[in-house]
Formats: sequence, C-alpha cells, structure tokens
Amino acid sequence: MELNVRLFALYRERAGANTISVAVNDGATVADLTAEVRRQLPNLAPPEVNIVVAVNADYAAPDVILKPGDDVCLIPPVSGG
Amino acid sequence: MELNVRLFALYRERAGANTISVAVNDGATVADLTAEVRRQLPNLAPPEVNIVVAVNADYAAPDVILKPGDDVCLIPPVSGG
Amino acid sequence: MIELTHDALDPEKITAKVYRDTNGAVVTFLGTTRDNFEGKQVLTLEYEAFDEMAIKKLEEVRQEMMAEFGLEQVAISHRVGTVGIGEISLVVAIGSPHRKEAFYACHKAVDRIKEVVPIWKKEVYQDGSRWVACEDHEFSPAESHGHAH
Amino acid sequence: MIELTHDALDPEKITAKVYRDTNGAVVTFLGTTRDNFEGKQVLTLEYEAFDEMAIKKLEEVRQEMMAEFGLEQVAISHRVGTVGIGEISLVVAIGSPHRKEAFYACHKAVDRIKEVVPIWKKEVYQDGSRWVACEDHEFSPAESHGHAH
Repeated sequence: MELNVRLFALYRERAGANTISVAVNDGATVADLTAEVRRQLPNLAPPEVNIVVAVNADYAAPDVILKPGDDVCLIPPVSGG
Repeated sequence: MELNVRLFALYRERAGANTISVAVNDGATVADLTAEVRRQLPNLAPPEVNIVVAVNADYAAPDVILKPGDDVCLIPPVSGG
Repeated sequence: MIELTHDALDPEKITAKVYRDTNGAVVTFLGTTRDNFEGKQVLTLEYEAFDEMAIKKLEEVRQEMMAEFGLEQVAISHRVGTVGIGEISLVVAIGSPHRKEAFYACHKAVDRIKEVVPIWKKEVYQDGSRWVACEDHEFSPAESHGHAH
Repeated sequence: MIELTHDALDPEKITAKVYRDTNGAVVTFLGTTRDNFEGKQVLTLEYEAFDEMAIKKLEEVRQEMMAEFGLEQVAISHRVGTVGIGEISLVVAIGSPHRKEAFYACHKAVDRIKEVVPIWKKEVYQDGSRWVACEDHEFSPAESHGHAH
C-alpha cells in the first residue's frame, strides 16, 4: 500500500516537502515504515536517532500495524514550551 | 529596668493591649523576659508554647541580653501568605 | 522587589518586574483567601503585620532564594489589612533562565515566608473569628491558643 | 482549559480561569523566549505544531496532572507561529486548595509538555536558524540533526 506520510519542522525542511508517499507491504508495521523512509530519505535522521511516528494523531509503537488511510506523521524531537 | 513590650495579633487581643510594660533586672535575657511575661499574663500562651521574642525587629534567642531602649516584641505563631 | 501594602495586589504588575529577555521561565505563586475553614464559611480575612520586621524578613527570604538558586529576579508582595474572599494576599514571582530553579525557589520562598515573616491572618466568620496559627495546622477554633513552630 | 493559538498569550486571562474561592494557591508558569543561545543572539522564534495531536496531548497532560495531584483547575495555553524575544510562548496555570500540589503539578506539566507535545521551536539568528532539539540539551547548531528522547 501507498501511505501519505506528513512531515513537520526539521523533517519537513530536510525532505523539502510537507508530505512524502511511502510504499509498504500490506500488514507493514511502523518499524517497516521507518525502515522504508530511511531508504528513501537517508539524510532525514542519522542512524542512531529513532524516527518517532504518530498514527492518527497519537504516538505509535514500532510493532503497530498500518492500515490504508491511516494518518501517518513523522515527529522530530519536540521542543515546545 | 522597665521594657515596653509590643504585642501583635493573638497576643495583643489576649492581653487587651498593644504594649505592656515589663520590669526585669539589668542584664536580663530574653528568657528572663518571657518568664516575667508569663507571670504577668498567665493566659497569654499555654506553658507548652514557646513565646517567641523579636528584639529590634529580629528574632532573638533566649540567651540574648536585653538593653534599655530595645524594641521588644512578642511574636505569636505567624500565619502570613 | 519587596512590598507590604494595604492595596489590592496586581499580579501582572508584580510579575512584570521579573521579566528579562535573558530569562526563559517565570514562575508565579498567588496566595488567595479561601472561603472556608473545616466547612465553616469564612466571610473575610484580616492580615496584621509587624511592618518593619516583616519587610526585613521578606527581603531576607528574597536574598536567600537568590543566593541558593543563583537567581536575579525575585519579587514578593504581601497584602495586609482586610482581604476579601478569593482575593490575593501574597504574590511571589521568580524570573530565571531555566524553569527548575524558578519552581524550586518560588515554592521554597512561600514556605519560608509562612515560617518566618511576622504576619498574622484572622479568619472572620458569621459567629466569631480565629487567628490562624499556621497553615495546614490542625487547629480547633475552640482551643484558639498560640502554637510554637 | 487548553489553547493552541497564534495570538499573544494573556497570562492574566489564562490564570483567571483557575481562580476559585475554595482555592488557596495559584501557581503559574510562563515560558518566555530567550534572546540568546550559547552566546548567539536570537532574533525571533518560530513555533510549529502538529495541531490536532498537540491539542490532544496538551489535554492528556492536563488530565494526567488533575488525576495525579487531585486537582480541578489546570489551564494550558501554547502559542505557535512567530514569537518575538521576551514574549510568552507557554502558560500553565494551576489552582489548588493547597500550594504543594499546585507547585508539583505545574512543574510536572511543563516537563511533560516539553516531552510529549508535538510542537517545534526554531531559533532565528542573523546568519541562519536552528530547530531546537530539546530544551537544555547540549546541541551544536553545526550538527543540527534530530535527537531521540
């Protein structure tokens, strides 16, 4: 399936796009997605940095299974306040 | 010597006066003063309650020696804030 | 940065004293008068102070906090006289580059003020009144006597 | 009691939400934008948020604090967009019968907001800009990359 993945802040600027399209297998997990994102955009985050994912506006663990139509967002290290 | 002792809040109301005159020996300490105050005003504070004294607008330990003209105040338990 | 006043306290004005462009955190405590004591309705509060000493002790608390937490902006205002329910009796405002020091200093400042500053609070009820011995102290109005700290 | 806004924050208005006659303490945190980062002059800040999730997470933090500290009045407002130096980016206001809970809850709320709420801050300098990774983190603008929490 093809997922529209939204990017914010640092990731948006690094990718030069608000949204990227990422193809993953049906039944793919969040971990599969971030692996694919790293292949597409090797400079998005260094290997030692965990890419945090939100699915449908909440943090999603690596083993969460993605469904078509999920709102998937990559969350750079937050710095609000 | 004769000291004018100022009272506040609870002590002022219990004594029915802003100021009381207390006679102590020359060289008397703060402890001597509070002992004399308890004789004059046995209902000012129960025996288990320490009467706190300020001399010249600062807390004074029981062994501080009083001098004529000192500004002596009795400080009930504080409750500001 | 120290104030003892009969006038209503303006928290915004007091907080404004501790703003600096080099600071990232401002922590403010407002002490407000509660409408009840052990279920009894409080109508109003009367604050009495030993003025000269209260100002001196407030300044001491301020200096202590600045030294202990490495701060430069600490403002304290305490109201005296009659204070209506829900009104502000105490404002402590701390400005700091970082929040941790500001929180710790503000909390400790309030604790110290309640311990050492010669100010007394009387709760006035429909059927009487009571000098508050010290905050959070289990104190029955019936045995309204002094209490050592 | 939760707000995410492009408008300037009014601390007095936000604090007013947590006043109650049954409360004796109001603790307020104001996060203000600092004018420097490691000696470098910051001209302005840009806050970006993942709006829907940020509001959800702010409300979660609010509910957590209310449950953990037995509170009823917790107000949180976060500003987004361009924020000038010395302006307020975050207000957390807590009303409580007693001060201890108010101080603890306010401090913890700010810590949690900085950990979990998807909001990002960019410092703009004369000669560039930098996404702040996380507060108090030793972070060199040169190696401006993401950093896991």
